Amino acid sequence: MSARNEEYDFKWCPGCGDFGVRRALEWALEAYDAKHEQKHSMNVVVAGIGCSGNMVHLLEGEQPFGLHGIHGRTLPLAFGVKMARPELNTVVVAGDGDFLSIGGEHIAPQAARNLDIACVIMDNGVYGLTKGQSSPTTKFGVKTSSTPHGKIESEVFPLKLYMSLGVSFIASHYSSKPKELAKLIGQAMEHRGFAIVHVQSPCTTYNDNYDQLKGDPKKGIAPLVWDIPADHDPSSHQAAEDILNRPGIPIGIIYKGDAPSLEDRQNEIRSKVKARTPEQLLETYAL
Amino acid sequence: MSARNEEYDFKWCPGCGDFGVRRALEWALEAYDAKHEQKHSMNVVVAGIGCSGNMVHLLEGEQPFGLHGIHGRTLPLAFGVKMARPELNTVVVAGDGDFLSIGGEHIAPQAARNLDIACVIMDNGVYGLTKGQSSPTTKFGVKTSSTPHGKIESEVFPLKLYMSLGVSFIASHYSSKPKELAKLIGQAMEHRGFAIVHVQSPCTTYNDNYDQLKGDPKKGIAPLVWDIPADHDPSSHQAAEDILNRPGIPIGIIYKGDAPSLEDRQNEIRSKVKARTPEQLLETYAL
Amino acid sequence: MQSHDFVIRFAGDGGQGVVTSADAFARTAAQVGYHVQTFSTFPSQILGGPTMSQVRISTNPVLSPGDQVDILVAFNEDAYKFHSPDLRKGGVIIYNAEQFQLPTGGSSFGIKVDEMAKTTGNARASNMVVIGAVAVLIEMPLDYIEAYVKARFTRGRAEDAGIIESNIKAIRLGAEAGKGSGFHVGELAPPNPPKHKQIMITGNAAVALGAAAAGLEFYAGYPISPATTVLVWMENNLIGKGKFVYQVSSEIEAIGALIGAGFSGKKAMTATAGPGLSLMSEGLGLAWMAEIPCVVVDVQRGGPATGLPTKTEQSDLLACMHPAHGDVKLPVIAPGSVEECFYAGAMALNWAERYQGPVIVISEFQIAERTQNIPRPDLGKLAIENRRTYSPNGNGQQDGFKRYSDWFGGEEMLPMPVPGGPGAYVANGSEHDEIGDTTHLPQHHVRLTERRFAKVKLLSDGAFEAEHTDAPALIMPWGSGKGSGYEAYLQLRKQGIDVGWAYTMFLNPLPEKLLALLRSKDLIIVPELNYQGQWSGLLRWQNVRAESITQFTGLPFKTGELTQRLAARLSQRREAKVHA
Amino acid sequence: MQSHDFVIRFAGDGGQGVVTSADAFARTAAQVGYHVQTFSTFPSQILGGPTMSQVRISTNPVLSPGDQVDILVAFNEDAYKFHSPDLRKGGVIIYNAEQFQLPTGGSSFGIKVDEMAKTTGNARASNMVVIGAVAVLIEMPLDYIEAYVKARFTRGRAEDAGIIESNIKAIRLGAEAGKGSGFHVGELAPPNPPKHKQIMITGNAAVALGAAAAGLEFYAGYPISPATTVLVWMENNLIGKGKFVYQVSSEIEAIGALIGAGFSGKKAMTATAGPGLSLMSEGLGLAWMAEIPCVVVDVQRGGPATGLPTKTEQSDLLACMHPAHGDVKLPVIAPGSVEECFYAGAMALNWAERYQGPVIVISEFQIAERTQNIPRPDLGKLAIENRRTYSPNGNGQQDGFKRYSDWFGGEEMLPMPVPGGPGAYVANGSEHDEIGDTTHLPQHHVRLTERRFAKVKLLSDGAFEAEHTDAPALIMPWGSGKGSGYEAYLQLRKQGIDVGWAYTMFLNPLPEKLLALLRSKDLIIVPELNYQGQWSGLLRWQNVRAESITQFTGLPFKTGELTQRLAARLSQRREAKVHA
Ligand SMILES: Cc1ncc(C[n+]2csc(CCOP(=O)(O)OP(=O)(O)O)c2C)c(N)n1
Ligand SMILES: Cc1ncc(C[n+]2csc(CCOP(=O)(O)OP(=O)(O)O)c2C)c(N)n1
Ligand code: SF4
Ligand code: SF4
Ligand SMILES: [Mg+2]
Ligand SMILES: [Mg+2]
Repeated sequence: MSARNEEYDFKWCPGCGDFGVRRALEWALEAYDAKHEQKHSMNVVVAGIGCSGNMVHLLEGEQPFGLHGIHGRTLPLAFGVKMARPELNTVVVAGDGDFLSIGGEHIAPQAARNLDIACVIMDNGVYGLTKGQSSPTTKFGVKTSSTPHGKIESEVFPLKLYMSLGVSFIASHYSSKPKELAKLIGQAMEHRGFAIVHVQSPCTTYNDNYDQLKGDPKKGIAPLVWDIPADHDPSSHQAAEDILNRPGIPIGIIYKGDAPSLEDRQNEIRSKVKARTPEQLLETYAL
Repeated sequence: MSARNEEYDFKWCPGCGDFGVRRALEWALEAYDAKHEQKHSMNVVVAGIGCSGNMVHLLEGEQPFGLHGIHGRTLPLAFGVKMARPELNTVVVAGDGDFLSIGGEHIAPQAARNLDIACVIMDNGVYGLTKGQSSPTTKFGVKTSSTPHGKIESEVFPLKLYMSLGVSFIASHYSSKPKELAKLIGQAMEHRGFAIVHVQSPCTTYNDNYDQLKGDPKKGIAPLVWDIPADHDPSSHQAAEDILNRPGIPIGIIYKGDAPSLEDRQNEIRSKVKARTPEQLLETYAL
Repeated sequence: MQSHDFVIRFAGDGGQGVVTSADAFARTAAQVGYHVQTFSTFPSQILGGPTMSQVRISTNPVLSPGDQVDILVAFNEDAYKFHSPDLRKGGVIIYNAEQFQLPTGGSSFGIKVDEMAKTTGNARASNMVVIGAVAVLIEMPLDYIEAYVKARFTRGRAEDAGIIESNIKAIRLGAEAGKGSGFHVGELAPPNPPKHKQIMITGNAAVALGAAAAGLEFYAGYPISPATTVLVWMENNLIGKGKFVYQVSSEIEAIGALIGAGFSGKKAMTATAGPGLSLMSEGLGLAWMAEIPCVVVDVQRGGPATGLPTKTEQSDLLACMHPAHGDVKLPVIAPGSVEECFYAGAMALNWAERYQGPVIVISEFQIAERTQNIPRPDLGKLAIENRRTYSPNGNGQQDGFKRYSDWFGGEEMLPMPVPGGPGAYVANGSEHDEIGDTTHLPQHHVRLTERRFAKVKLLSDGAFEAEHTDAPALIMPWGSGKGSGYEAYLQLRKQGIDVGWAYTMFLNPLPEKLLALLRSKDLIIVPELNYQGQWSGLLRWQNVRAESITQFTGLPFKTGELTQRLAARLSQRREAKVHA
Repeated sequence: MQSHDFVIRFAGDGGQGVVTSADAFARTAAQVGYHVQTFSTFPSQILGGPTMSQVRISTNPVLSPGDQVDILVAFNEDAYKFHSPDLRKGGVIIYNAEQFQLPTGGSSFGIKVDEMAKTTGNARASNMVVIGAVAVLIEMPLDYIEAYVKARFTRGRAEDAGIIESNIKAIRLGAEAGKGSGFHVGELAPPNPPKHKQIMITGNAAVALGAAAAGLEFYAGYPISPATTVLVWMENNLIGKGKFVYQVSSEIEAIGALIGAGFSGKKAMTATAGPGLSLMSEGLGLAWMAEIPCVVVDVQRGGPATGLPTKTEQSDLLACMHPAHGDVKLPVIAPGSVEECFYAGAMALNWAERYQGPVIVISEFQIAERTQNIPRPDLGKLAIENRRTYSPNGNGQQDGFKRYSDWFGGEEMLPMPVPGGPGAYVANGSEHDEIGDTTHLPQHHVRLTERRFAKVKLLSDGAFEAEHTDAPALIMPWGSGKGSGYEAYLQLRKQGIDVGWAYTMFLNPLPEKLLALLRSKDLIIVPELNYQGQWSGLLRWQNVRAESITQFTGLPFKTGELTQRLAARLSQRREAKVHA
């Protein structure tokens, strides 16, 4: 049941990681508003289709504008929003299936343009909303309803993928520490360029890996996540690569470049080329 | 005018790099037939839409089977061909726009599966067939009909992209040495897994960069292409990365991994799981 | 007096055993020879949320989910509130007394379901408590349920006996509670078991099985409700030598893969829903243009775009028949029942091979998820059509055969060359000449456009139903409208209204004789679950005087309501005639 | 006797100056007040290949490319062979004598075009040699051409004078050769220059300009023939503050970007052709469902799939109107001339804002690439409609406004909230409630389905043409059929045949009065360039007794042929009446 709308008929399962991500996103948006002295309606949340995408309806408190479209197309939509109205704080929320499988084609172009948006990806290693099929981040060999004999496709390593595509801000976190996560999401929003915060957000129903992520000393499970050391230099490509080559899941900002954003590049052209009015354009066809 | 069909109404422009690639592909197919003692009709050429894709109609001599579909979808088609009939030698021919822009989404999945096909990509840094718009490999800042003020999107480095996506055989060449190229294409066909031979194939009409590629001492132009040293170990990831970090365009095999192909993985499951006949399946629903 | 037909609805929160109770009850009834059909609605969330599953049980074949509820089992208060309006007069509500209380004196009684189950030593037997109570209300012998329990839990394990015993205890406890309530809903007539063998299956499983039986070899799909279960079925069953199944990265990849496989000689299929169908638009145009056999099953859900993923609607018909730009009109088979799903799956593969092109099966949420007992198909008698593959003299060389040469009719298509065999050509999505090379010459475009449409006529010998065709007006539903439509038709006849019946699952091409019949009538009324009246519109396009009765609530037709609307429409017509 | 109408066809290999000659001749004529229209066909290859470009020049407005050729300029032998059958009796062929020779005595003469050009010192003046020769054959004053040359090459550079001089020399040399040939094709009547100002423009540029004039702010496109020129136009001209243009990675990205921009308050457009339209299927459904203003221009080429990229056809109509699964029916504007392209571009943006949803402009290869002189649009008088943006009291806070509340008619839409302003909501592709949250409740789906269709009626006040509407049958072409259709209509009237005329570029929704008129008639004949007769089918769907006359060669209608086919159809009808 959504805070804004009692009738809303989707609920996350108890314990779903997306609850924590929601809290973090709410905090990050609030902080952004405060810092930039902007109205909350200056935020646009573009959501994918999946349990994760339902985020846009479940945010509590004052509502931002939302765009909840079709499966896999958050980035084209966000591209349209941002380049139409660069002043809007544009945030994508999507799942691993939405963002990396059917929507996978859209990452490279936005990275190449350095579109100034922040993406919060909720990775649960599974298709939650369609009830448990394998996703690109499902591990090799894992059995799911659509891989009853084990997955035979190598898994995607999203952070490495973002890095190789030239995404200009790459961060990684997990859903259990919403305060820290909120800070990271805030930094992604501040970053002038294409920013992705990739969040491990466990699916308690189809792929409950809380124990693996956080570790459980009682069960003898070592945690997968580890904090990126404070002395890491995120502006260094090489340092970022090194982080990504270590096992487990690094927590924090992995990379932060400073290429001009698409809007900057666009403005440079605008400053050089003289625009013509429709009347002037019409005149060029005069007989 | 095609050798098989005088009425065929597409011709490459004089000097187009695709002529050389055609010759190389013809030789490679012939050699493959001979080596595997197979009929020429065991080859299927899946072509993209572009000047490059017209290759499938312009091959001389005995004809392989061809599939000339829609823009950007060579890989889904080839996936269908290969997994339907693993015994077919399946070759993709496509341009930089077809393969990397509209079709870009399909590379990662095939890499993750290690689909056993060979792709010959004709990169001319431009959309030839639609008359000269920018493509993903068009360099930053270059003016084309669709970037009259200069391209403002970073260019894609295809070889690095393939590497990061886990393509298991990556080679690079250019169109002016069809004999060498034929050998590379042959090796790609022999490779059991996803193989890409990325060919610089200049568009003499919209992006004539023969001089830059080969160099022209008279004009003081240093060649872009350089031969990969004979002692390069293509099975080494690191060695491959090193090659790709050097400037210019390396010629030869950059990487060759040995992961099992999708068919191998599939066969492993087949050997473990008992198949049921339709009658047996029907029986599971018996009342 | 005995009753021949009951509707039992189980409703509550997902996870309270709603669906398992309905399923157990349906199987119990089916096993002793009743006819059953289930209908369920789910929320779009994953765990919990308001869920209902109803079982219609009858001594005769069941055609529709049933309008009114005889017994409502309410697992929580919300369910009670939401569903009690559907209870018929004289119906009874059984509620979970651990969750809420209703005042006595009404037509309801409470059972502490879970508590009772626990006393059997098997907390999971609560659905048997419920079923026991339901059974006594309609005088269904408890033996039936016990037989089901025995069959269900005899799995050759040590614990079988214990589980069976506790379940039987639960049945009896429930029955006692039912008896104790003093309520009585009716007396279920004894079953009238059909002579033929039966299977119990959902629509989606039936489509999948039909396709498998017709020789399906290649499946590529992407998950989407309500088609995902077809993918899962295939992943589990389409295995073995020469077969391939895969979850691909998108529907665009799926249709591409089908075309590659169909081109290579394999029988290939995918199943999707509206959003996936839309993404396949360009690929379907290619399959049509290049003449590649393949089958796409569209399991319709509601609405445009992401729409209503867990609701039922028949609004994809236009998109299925005309999925892409250019002159394209695909063969479409629309099963109207679970049984027809099986034959639609098989026939679609046959059609694809026969006319050498893409075929659409348009199914629907309510049929896909419905469980029903149907006559067991006789695979030995199933007509399977295989591709006419080109193989002239076995020398395997190029021999001048022309894949796309003139063909303007005749009894079958010219054979199709297949890679590895002779007759190499290019399957081409650009307009082409005889060997598949691109051409822009008018004569080829004219010739091949005509060929593409002419060969669809090879499929116009489909079966159809027609009754009382001398009536001036016919009722002609399609797809899921068949069941409630036929029930309504029978009721109208009973009321003495002069109306006829026409039905086919072969929407394009329409069986030739049926089309002639339709054109000869003053009025064809099409009940359909969409806003635009898509099928009646397409019939008017074909010069049939058709009109729709539409509903677009995301729910199935109710027979009673439909009967009224049909009667009103028909009497309007009579009046108009009188005044004319 | 003077003639008022000539068709000059230039044909040869691409790169021989075919198109530049035609263009120069057309501009020459237009500048002195003739009406002109060009029509070209290209091969799909990049350089070279058989190309033709023809100019129709007339003292009256030109409606169609022209059936028969008065003068054929054949740059090579293939062109001569291919095109000479189209030469009318009494027509003359000028051929390039450097390329081939024809026997004397026929109706042809050769000129060594390039050699002559070289003698002027300007090898690039060869097209002027050709034009000079053409001019004398129809007694067109050489002044006209010289005036064109002066205007064209006066660019404020030092070399201007020399270039002008050599070109004039070339004209005279050509004229002498023409005179020397002894041939005479006719005497061109003096022009009848229109009083209004004119522009000379192609259909694609006109659409682009119309959209820009109506306030276009956002364009995202992917190259595809024959729509690429719109993208290129935008890249060059849609610049400045608040404007954005971009070549995106695919048509799927394009439609997504449009939706994002439209949602954010901008007027957004793309142009594509069939394959791109098919890829936009799912996105168009989303725009319809979420009610986002945006415009897609589909410049039709031939065939399904990749089809015939450089040929003309009208076979995307169904795909434009019903692009996606679910109940979707998009507003469609089909310009029938270059002039209408301008207004279609503008009106589409108006419509999108007025009804708050996606609008399709369906154009066509032959109109898109046609150059024509048309009345200069008066931008001051162009009606521009802007979005009703929600802004209640300026406090900018959430205030309970509901974007998707009930709306069942009325004179205008409820206002639309825009990011940054009040009334925050979720634009949702799933079915939704008033504030855009997902819901599966029947009442919302019913209410919003009705809303989505009801608001399209806000657009049904479009202009239309109707003549002789008391005739029992009307001719009603659409799109490119307008020109030749109207010429045919006039010829039929001249022949005394009782037939009327109806036309609109507003295909959905049809202007209300027009629809009533169409329904009142016995027969509406629709000439259209597709196989299925898509428009007549959609009219029959709407209870109009319509039939098509189809052609699917990839070429435009010829007026003469069309007249004959219409006459035959109409006389059939008369006979049928007599025998009835
Ligand atoms: C075109 C299309 N294909 C398929 C679907 C069905 N679908 C809805 S959500 C989803 C996957 C969701 O997985 P993910 O993005 O990982 O999100 P999660 O639910 O796990 O948060 C799919 C396949 C759809 N809505 N549209
Ligand atoms: C869906 C779709 N969009 C656009 C096109 C138009 N189109 C044809 S070829 C092409 C680009 C070709 O570029 P590339 O792949 O680099 O091939 P090249 O011609 O340079 O060899 C485009 C955009 C199309 N046919 N289909
Ligand atoms: S299915 Fe998984 S991802 Fe979806 S709501 Fe439940 S726990 Fe969360
Ligand atoms: S346009 Fe370029 S790529 Fe195309 S045929 Fe000509 S030279 Fe080759
Ligand atoms: Mg997921
Ligand atoms: Mg290219």
